[in-house]
Amino acid sequence: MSAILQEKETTLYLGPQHPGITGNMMIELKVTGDTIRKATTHVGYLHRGFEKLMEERLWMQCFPIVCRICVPEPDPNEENLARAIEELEGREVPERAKYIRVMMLELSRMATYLLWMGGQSGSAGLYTMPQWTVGDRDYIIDLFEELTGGRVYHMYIWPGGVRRDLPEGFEGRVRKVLDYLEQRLTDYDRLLFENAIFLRRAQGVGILDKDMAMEWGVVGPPLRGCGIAHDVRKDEPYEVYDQLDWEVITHEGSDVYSRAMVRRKEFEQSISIVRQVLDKMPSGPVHNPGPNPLKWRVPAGEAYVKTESARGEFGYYVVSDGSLKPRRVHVRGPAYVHGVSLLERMLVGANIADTSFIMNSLGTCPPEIER
Amino acid sequence: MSDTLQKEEQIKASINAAFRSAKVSIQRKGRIIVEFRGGILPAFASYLKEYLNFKHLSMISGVDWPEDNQFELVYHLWSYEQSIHVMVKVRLDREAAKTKTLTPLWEHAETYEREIHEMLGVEFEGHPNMRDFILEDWDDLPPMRRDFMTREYVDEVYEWRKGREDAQDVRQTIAEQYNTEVPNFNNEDK
Amino acid sequence: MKEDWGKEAGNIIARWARKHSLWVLAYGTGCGAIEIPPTMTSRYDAERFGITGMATPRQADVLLITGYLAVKTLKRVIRTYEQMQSPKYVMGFGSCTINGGMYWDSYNTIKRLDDYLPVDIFINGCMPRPEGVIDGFIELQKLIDSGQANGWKKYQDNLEWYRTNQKKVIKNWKMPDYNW
Amino acid sequence: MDTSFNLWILLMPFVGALVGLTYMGIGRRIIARVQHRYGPPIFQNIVDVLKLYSKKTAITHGVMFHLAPTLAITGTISTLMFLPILTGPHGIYLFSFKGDLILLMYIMVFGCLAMALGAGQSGNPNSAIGVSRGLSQMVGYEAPFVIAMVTLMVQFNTTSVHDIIKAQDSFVHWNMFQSPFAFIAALFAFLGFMGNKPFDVVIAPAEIASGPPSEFGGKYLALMQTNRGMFAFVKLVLYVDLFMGGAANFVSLLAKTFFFYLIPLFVGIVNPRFRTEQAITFFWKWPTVIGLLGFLMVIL
Repeated sequence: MSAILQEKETTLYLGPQHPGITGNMMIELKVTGDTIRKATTHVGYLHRGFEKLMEERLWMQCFPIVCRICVPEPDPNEENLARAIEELEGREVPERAKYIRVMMLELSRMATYLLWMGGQSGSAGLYTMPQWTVGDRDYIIDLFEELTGGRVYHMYIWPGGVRRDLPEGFEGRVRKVLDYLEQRLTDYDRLLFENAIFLRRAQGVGILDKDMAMEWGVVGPPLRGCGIAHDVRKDEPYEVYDQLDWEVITHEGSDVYSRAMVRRKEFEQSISIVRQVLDKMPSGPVHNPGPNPLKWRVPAGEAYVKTESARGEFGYYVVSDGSLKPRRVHVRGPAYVHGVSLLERMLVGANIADTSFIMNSLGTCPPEIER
Repeated sequence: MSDTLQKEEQIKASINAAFRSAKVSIQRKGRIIVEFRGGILPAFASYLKEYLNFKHLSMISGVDWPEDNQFELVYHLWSYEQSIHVMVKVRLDREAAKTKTLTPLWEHAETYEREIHEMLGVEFEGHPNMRDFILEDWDDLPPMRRDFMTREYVDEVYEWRKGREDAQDVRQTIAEQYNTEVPNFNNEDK
Repeated sequence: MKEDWGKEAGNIIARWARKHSLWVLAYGTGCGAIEIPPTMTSRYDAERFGITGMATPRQADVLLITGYLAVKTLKRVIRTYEQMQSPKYVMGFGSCTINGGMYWDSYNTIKRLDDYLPVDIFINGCMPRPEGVIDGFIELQKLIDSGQANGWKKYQDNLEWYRTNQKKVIKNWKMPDYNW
Repeated sequence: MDTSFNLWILLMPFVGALVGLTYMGIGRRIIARVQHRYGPPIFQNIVDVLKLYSKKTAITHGVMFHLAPTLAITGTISTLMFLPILTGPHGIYLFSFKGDLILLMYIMVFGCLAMALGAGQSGNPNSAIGVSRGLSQMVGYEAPFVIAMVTLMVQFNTTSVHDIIKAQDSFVHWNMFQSPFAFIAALFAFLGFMGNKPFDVVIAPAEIASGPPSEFGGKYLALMQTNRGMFAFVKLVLYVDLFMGGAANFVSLLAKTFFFYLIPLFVGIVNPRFRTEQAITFFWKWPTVIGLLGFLMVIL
């Protein structure tokens, strides 16, 4: 039976309804036996026309929209748009607000990594891990909810600072969650990162060549998983990242395992960054108010800002013509390259069983590809 | 100020020396804007990539300027070594928007160009694979053009639910549909 | 008379079993899909109520429309829905399925889900919390118990109307015909 | 041919299915506890099957597709019929006879093959890939299983399950302890049989939807789930008969089978799945070597 299938080329549609696909997209695979010969991605199932909608909205009304661009990790989007507007306006941000922003970004990075750990191990069939990590992620989500009122979408970072100050005793609760997560990491290590079968499945699978990674514009953990130390937080420090003590984490190997290890170590590092932020946080105002949002005109000009999200560089190109509404907001999600052209290339020659494994390790996120 | 912008000035000088038609301006530290008018874009891009080490193509944006009757394509390039971001702007005629593809230089430019083709209607000569990207069976104006009115399109194609346009309570409509009472969401009567 | 009694007993058992075993199709159609993992995993644990994910439409009972539907997805969703075996239920999740939500003027998303598919229950919110989702499931169980969750019958009876609506937004209608 | 014999023949498939499905429900509950949650009610799987029977079913893919679940369940019931369930004074032997071990080894595969044929006709590529994976993996775990069986046959010089049970008259004479190498080899094969992680390549959801049953829904799936429960029971009873000296009453049967059910369950909770070729290599390496070692010890 398998000998017959070896010779015949089958077309296999993974998605859009398929449990192995991260989100709503489709990969059309040409398969002989268990080996993939050709992969074609089809995206657009989540297209909402955000960039068009933003041209129809006031500047302030754009904030509820941008956070919906990347569903698992909305904060880098808000941060990007807020920073772009600040750059255009030349508005100052209070020091305390900068620290709170870094804390938000790092907490959201941790939440995303927890979700990713679940996805990566779920795609390999280890269902205990998602149950643990997604459950633990809810502790971070609870912090978000207390601070911002929203579980998933926060709309917390806005031009000139953040929406509200930390509530009473919030710092202590953050520290408690950090301690808990740090202690849980040993469990995760024993269950996933040191699991013999996981190592066997992950090592040597989904190799991304070093030169190719540079050439193709790969960003984030996949790039650092090739041993190349690039991180927007170091290359072009924003907020207060240059005043904190941390290193860019890299891992040699270029395979699924090294990407997993980069993420795992960055998770640990994020805990330490949040702790530093809490230690150093100054007091003072958290918002530098601007004009009435209904009559708010942003000076004409353009700005490109970027933020390191959990999956890599998030870039926003914002053009203003001096009117009440943005002229153009163009979003570059990290998955834009990872999810379409790079994935098509990397899947060739891979085993069908590894498709969703590789997808997860690249951090493909369809909503930010099509927006 | 001058010594902090040293790298930027150097790049500006070398671009000006090689390509006369490029107008270079420094926006701020780490941001250079190049307005490229006329000449061959792939040659300029490969110059930036090979000689000035702008290896990373971040994205290609398309901006519509109907008042000038032009499209503006913005190529965002990033140099890992120098931490500088260059925006190369190319203006195209809105009626016959056509330019050369950059896929020989960056293979992943393919997706960006496909998107711009679909969203603005710009033709890319020599693009290997110009199939549908995001939209399916789209036969209206390309949606990212300024003269495409999304409100009018929506009014024409989709049905509004009663309550959206006349400020009626949506719960009322749903309750009527199911022949049930409107659920009470106030906790006052408890 | 006796036959009726047997049929009635069978119906009661069937309704009871359907109510306590809701298999949800694993299809994240929109951004609401991000609240499904918390609902299914250890904190909220929807499996307590017999709610589990299923990989293929043939085996699923509940089609959860998690948020807005782009026209391109709508086509696939209709096809998925028609592959499911009756009785089947559709759950509209989030405000975007009710009236377009915050995508009310987007050219690519549908505004009213119940024009295209028979929706048995809506959960409002953007996005609904996991508690809200579970509450929606419990409401659905009540509807099944009282025999009101018969959207699939409505779809079969008013197929013409639904098809007209569907074809209005899906320009290239190339889909196989199904017999139920 | 007395009445109790006839009664047991009628009842046994239902008992088997109920016990198997309940074990699965308990298994889901145990898994849930490991995963820090409550989990479904114990009888959830039975409710699921009832619901599936109550569904309207309209899927057409050809004759073999319709027949497959029925054939599979026939295969399982016939396997069950040749299996001694209880021993001792109130034994339930059903149709077991001399030489039944070879017959069992043969007809146990029958259900899987019927499923393979049906899934192959469903036209879904996921099913086809699942079937080819299943057959490849079967090649893997059949090797240690057959070696273990042959070892037992040579050791007791019989091909009757009944005789093997009789030889294990006391706790210390259980084959678990008497021929540990064969037991270990058979245990690894058992992990493959049960299709739990790390050997669930056949139904791997993240890779090939749900594998061979992708196109089966409604009543077909109900039959298949019943079959799955019953088949789990058959395998458990066979292993109890072969390695734990059978059971004299239902309480000890349930205790012993549940012990065997827990082994693949606990392995499955903490491990991801192998790829197909990794699974086959795994089976052909250690379990086969250990099995051969045991075989050599018996011969020499």
